[in-house]
Amino acid sequence: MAQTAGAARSFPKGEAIIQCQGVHKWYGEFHVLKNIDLSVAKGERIVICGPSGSGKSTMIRCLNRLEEHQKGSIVVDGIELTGNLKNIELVRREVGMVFQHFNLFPHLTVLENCTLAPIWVRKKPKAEAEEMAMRYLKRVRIAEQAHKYPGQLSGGQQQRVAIARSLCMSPKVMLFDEPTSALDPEMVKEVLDVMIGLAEDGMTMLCVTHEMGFAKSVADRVIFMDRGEIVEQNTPNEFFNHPQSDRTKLFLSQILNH
Amino acid sequence: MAQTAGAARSFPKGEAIIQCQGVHKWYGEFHVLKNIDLSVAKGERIVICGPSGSGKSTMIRCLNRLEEHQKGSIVVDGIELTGNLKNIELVRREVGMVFQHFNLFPHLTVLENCTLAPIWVRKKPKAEAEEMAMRYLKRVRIAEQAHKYPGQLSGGQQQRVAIARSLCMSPKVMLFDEPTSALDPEMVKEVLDVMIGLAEDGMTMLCVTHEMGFAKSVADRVIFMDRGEIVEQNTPNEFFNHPQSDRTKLFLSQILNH
Amino acid sequence: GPTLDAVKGRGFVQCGVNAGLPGFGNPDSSGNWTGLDVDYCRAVAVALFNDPNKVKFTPLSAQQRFPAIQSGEVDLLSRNTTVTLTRDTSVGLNFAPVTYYDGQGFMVNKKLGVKSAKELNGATVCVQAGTTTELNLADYFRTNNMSYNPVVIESNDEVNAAYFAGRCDVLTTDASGLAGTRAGVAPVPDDHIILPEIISKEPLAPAVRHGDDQWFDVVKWTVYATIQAEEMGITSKNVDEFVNSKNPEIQRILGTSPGMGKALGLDEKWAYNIIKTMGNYGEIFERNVGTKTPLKLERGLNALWTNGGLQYAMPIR
Amino acid sequence: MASETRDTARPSAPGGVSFSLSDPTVRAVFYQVLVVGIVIAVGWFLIHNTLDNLSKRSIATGFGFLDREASFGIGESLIDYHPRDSYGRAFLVGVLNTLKVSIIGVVLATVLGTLIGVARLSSNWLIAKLASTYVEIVRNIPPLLQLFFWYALVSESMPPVRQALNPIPGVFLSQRGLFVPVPSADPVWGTMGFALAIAVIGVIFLRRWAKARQERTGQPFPIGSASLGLLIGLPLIAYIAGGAPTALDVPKLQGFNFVGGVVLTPEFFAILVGLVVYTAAFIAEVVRSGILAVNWGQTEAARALGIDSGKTLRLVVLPQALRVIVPPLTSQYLNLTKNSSLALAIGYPDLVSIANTTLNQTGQAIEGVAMIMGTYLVISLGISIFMNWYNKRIALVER
Amino acid sequence: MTDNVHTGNVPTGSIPDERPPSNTVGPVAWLRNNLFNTWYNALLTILIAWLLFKAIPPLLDWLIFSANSFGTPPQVCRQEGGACWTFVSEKLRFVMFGTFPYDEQWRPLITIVIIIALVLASCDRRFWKPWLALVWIAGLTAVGVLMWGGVLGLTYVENTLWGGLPLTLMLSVVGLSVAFPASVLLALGRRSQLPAIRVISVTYIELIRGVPLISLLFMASVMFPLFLPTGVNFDKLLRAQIAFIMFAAAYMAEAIRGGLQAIPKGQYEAADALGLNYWQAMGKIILPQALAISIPPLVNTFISFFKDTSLVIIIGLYDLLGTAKAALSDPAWRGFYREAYLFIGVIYWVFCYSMSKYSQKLERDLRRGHRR
Ligand SMILES: Nc1ncnc2c1ncn2[C@@H]1O[C@H](COP(=O)(O)OP(=O)(O)OP(=O)(O)O)[C@@H](O)[C@H]1O
Ligand SMILES: Nc1ncnc2c1ncn2[C@@H]1O[C@H](COP(=O)(O)OP(=O)(O)OP(=O)(O)O)[C@@H](O)[C@H]1O
Ligand SMILES: [Mg+2]
Ligand SMILES: [Mg+2]
Repeated sequence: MAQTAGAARSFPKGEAIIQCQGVHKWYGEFHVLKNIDLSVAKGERIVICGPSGSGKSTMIRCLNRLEEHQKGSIVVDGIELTGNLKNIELVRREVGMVFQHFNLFPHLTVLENCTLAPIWVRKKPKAEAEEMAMRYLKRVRIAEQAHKYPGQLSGGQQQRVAIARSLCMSPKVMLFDEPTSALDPEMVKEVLDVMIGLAEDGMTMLCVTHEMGFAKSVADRVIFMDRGEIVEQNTPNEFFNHPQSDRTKLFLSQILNH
Repeated sequence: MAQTAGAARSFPKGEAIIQCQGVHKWYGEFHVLKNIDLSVAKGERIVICGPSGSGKSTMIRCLNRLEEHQKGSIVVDGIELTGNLKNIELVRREVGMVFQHFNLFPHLTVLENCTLAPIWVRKKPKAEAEEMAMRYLKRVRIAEQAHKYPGQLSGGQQQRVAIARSLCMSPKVMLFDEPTSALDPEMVKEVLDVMIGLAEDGMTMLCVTHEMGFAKSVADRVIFMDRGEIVEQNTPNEFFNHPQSDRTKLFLSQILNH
Repeated sequence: GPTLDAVKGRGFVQCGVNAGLPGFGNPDSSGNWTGLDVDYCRAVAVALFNDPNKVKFTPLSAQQRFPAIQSGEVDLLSRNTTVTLTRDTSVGLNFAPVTYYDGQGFMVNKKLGVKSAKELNGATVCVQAGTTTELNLADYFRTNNMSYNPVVIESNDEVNAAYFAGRCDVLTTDASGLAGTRAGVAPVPDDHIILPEIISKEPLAPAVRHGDDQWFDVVKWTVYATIQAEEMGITSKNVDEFVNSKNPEIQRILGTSPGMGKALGLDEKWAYNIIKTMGNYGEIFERNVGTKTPLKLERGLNALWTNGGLQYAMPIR
Repeated sequence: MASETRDTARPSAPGGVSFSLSDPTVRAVFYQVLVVGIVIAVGWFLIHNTLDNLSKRSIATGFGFLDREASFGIGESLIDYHPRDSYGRAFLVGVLNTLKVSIIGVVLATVLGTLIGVARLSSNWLIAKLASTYVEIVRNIPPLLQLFFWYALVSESMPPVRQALNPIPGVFLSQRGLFVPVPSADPVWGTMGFALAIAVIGVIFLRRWAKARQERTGQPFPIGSASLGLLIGLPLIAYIAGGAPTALDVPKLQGFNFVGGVVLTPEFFAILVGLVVYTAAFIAEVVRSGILAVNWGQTEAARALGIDSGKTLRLVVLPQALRVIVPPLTSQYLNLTKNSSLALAIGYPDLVSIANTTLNQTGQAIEGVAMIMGTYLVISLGISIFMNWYNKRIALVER
Repeated sequence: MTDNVHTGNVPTGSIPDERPPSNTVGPVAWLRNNLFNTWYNALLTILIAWLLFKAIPPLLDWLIFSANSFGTPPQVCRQEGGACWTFVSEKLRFVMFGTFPYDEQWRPLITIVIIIALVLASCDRRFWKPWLALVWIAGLTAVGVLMWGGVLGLTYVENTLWGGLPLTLMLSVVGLSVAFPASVLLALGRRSQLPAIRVISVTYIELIRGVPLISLLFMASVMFPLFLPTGVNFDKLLRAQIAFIMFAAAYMAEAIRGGLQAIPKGQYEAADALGLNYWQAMGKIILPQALAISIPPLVNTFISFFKDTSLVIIIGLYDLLGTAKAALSDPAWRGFYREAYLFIGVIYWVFCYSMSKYSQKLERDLRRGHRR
């Protein structure tokens, strides 16, 4: 679309796992998402940024139907998200999500948090689920805490557990909604490291974040949103060095000077 | 005192508004403040830092008798703080305090928060109190929110209201106890800006904070506390560039590398 | 009818009785129900099943009794209930023959020195809630231009307790009940006297609800059978001697000549069984409330019509 | 700058429509129809049976009986009542008696509960311990048992009426209750009432004026003592001006009972004390947690501004604590009102007891129980609405 | 990034710790801080100490010192003053077991033991496993067999003869265990997205909570058969039990609703995002947390419910309070209501107080488990 700066570039290059076309969403009378077109290829790593309230969270929450869109189509892994509960459940199995506030289940141990969905949704035997959970917990370097409760962990550790929990469903796509913004500064790095590791393994990721260092080092594409629309998308290099739109420039000047 | 590095320097230069001599305090068996000697001149701006639990909060809370000291003397604006309730109230009128968690009164509007004490303690006519409140609210750049309730404001805005509320009592000294540590990073600056403005106007200030940028730019003196004692005090320049004691060095290395 | 069928199908009679009125309905110390009202429940069970134990007793407070019979909670209400027009009509009851002719009286402490109910102006009166007693009391004081303070309590036990504790000057209920209370409940029976005035007519009768005439018949004729038996001198002891009697009336009652039982839908020996197990009216009366019991009640109005009383059975033919 | 996407109007209906059970709207409709169906079926079944049973037993229905003469006496009544009045009026007497014990009970329980709740937080160890002992004992014993206890206590430990205690001249305490003298009728009482009314209006204006003055000059006015003076002073002046009559209607033992004065009956005393003592224990907990819920930082902030402890409590702590206290307090008020139905067991003529007698004399069980339930629902609803309104009024505005 | 925070030698403080001044610690300081910290507190302390001094000795005297020993006949008791504990020993079995056949009273006794054991076992969080439900079913079956009899050579005892403590316990324990699942459904219904279900739940809950329990009991005890087809009926005890269940379910639903409301939205979202369906999300994620939060209000409902079983006296069932009153109406023992009420008051109190203590402990435990 001509309006969207950089839209002329040929994103994505590979096979698309997520396809949004003309997606609109309203909260009551308030138009939060406006004509979102987005296509994500397998293995692509996308960072979404933009000012507060621009609809970033809303957009990625539409991708696993935590929010309902009212116009346009969203197809994830070949399944269209409509009112049909079956489809929604199928999509959710394939899409992992990590929240700003972790949302671990406080009444379950770390291990139980990780095995719950594999056992009840994927119907895995308990032993197998636990084995896999331990594998992912090791990967996020927290295996030794497997039998603690979330409340006994620091924020950074909790967020890593949340990532492991999503990974245990072997998702095809991971969505991150400001995964580090509720963390004390000392803990940001440990979480980002885990995410970088994931990216290096080729996981398809969409990540809302303001950690521009992260964006620069791992993203294939940076998407900038403002007032519910995708204003610009580009490779990190281009995006940071040659922003096209005025809004992007303003935004970048604010966050980089901060 | 020989132990205190830099104590040889001639602080303070002007007339002393706060005088602590040999102040000790215990919580039960726990010795929190040890032999504190401190003298603050009118118009002086002091930043207090030190590791967590070192007694910084306790010390400044003793200055308006939110905590009781058990040994030594504290004289504020010529009035000694003893068990005498009259004296305590007199001191509190002259000493404003800003807390880490704002402690605004949630059931009163911003304006009412600011006029409560002038009306009931200083017995000012309402109109006059409101006028003054609006002046200070303007000064902290929040006058347009005067009729909102604290719950409707962001953290940074709330802290600015808290500062305005204290100013409305026209205090001679302002105490700040980590005024920015409960704020989201974007809001820190707006509060610091207000505090810098105050400092420039010549307000006597004691501020517990870890914002070293603030310390460098406005403090006349930086005090470093550890384990209940004043370990070192010096001008910011000296303090940051030539710390004397090992404990100070260690502390600085930790917070500056962070 | 539905009730009779239900009772037969169930195999026992559900009978509502007083929870604690000595002589009429009262569990004894070993938990067995005794009393005149209770015996009529048993008599009905005998008529139906030839077994006095095929009854389940439901103790009811005065306030609970009508909802209980209306709702079907009990099949038969034999709980010193006064026959009145309202109860017959809007409460929806059918009353069997009167088993005890009573009247309401007053009991006071001797120390008050009261000799007549006319002297009770201004007294505090303990009375049980939801009874005709409560109404008669109001009527009596109204007609005599006297005032009173009612203390109206739900359970009989509590009413008695309040009276004996001294909360009230006067206790009022049916004269028979007063006698029972004085004999069985008063700490020192001689401290209390029952005033001579009887202020109302209280014909007490078992009742069934509307809607099943056959069931009503069974209850009605069970009562008549006991009265008729007394009239003819048949008792539980000598009933077997009468079986061979040539008197056609006796033959009809005892089922030697068939027909009566069938008409009622019962065994032909129904009356025989009743008399054999429960005795005739006189026996039931003497056993429960008569002069040899703590209640020491005379037959009075409850004597047979032949002896100048009111008990009169309709002909069984 | 790139132009913004136009705000498009919100589409009226969602896109695809399908009719499988996994479609949430279809599913929702299905479940709701199912549940509503079941509820209607059960309701119809019950009502049908009831009507059927009633007609079979030829039991009269309807509320016509309310006009009939009640012809039973009632021990205590707020309005004139005589056995020749109607059942409707008798029921009204019961309702008023229930309201009387509920309202007085609510007021007293609030006062006592607040005192005990504050006492539990007292810095005096002895008082705090005593208050918590009270709460722990009273809360954990059935109210009915406590009622029986209080009733037995008055009826058994008070002297008989002839040997009534006479602690103050004219005041008599016996098994019949507490008789106290009241001033006998005199025009001056009317004048005094009028004077009091004027005083109340005066106080309202005084408060307005004092507030305005403080706003103007900043000087607070001693409004508490001034109002008190006005409230006592004006009627007193009227009393003296009216010739200061001293005639009293003193209760006298006449015949069986005291005549004259006003009486607090043992039944009313037992139900009132029982309810107040019981409910106060719960209110104490509500008050305590309400005060604790106000952050200590609030007190510190007020202190740091130089506001003294009394004003801190009045201006800062209490207004916030109230918001926490009001909702649970509402349910305590409701409980007290509902528990007043226990009066039945000790002979206080409340609405349940009178309705029970009525339904018993008339046989109108369904109507009677419906009236009991309906009245309680109305009272409960009234309390809830009032307290919710109050709660809304004081609710905090949040972001 | 180097992990530099916890390395390096931490220098020790230069001023050694001192002991606080002696007037700020120790028993004298405690007395001063807790009893005499202000002049009005000192006054109150003295006043209360004096009141206690006046009140406690006579009370102890009545309770213990001049109390009549077991076996003193009532007439002697009356003259002596002092508590008459003979009343309690004499009427103990009647008060505890009501009119249950005298020779068979070991059966209700074992019933009490079983129920208490079941409840105690359920208090231990280690036993919160599925098999606990089986133990409950087994226990309640045993209770039923013991109380009714009619099998295993036990004589049949009608439930109209049951009374006393077993009745109180059974009414509350059975009532609560049935009402609990119902209340969970009601609470979920009240928060349902489906308007019809929400309206029905709200109506039910508010209707029941708006009326006194005794009017429900009254209805259940005498009017219930009116609502059923002619001839169909249940036994009175069962109907009282049903009234209790209906009542308890409404109140417990409100307690649980509070817990549901306290669960952050993120928990629902996380469960959704993992692909759990409604019942899985509720059963595995939301309810376990909501119930844990609801424990204090739930136990409060339990307590008030346990106390409310005493209301069955109004419909003529002989629970603990009923048997005590019946014992008091024995002319020989009239007037010993202090002893009677004190005795059953203590029984009720022990049960309720241990419940509330337990709930406080549980609350602390659960909090410790979940937080740091
Ligand atoms: N449930 C809701 N109802 C109404 N408006 C909402 C709701 N949730 C979000 N919004 C509004 O929608 C807009 C977009 O919200 P969204 O959370 O997607 O922004 P965001 O870009 O993620 O911002 P942030 O960086 O602050 O998280 C905001 O203006 C917000 O106020
Ligand atoms: N009310 C209290 N009772 C007992 N100990 C206390 C109390 N308040 C504070 N302390 C202890 O006193 C010490 C000093 O506390 P203080 O709050 O003054 O430290 P601080 O230097 O302000 O630390 P921080 O940077 O974490 O705010 C700490 O070890 C703390 O645990
Ligand atoms: Mg967001
Ligand atoms: Mg601090």
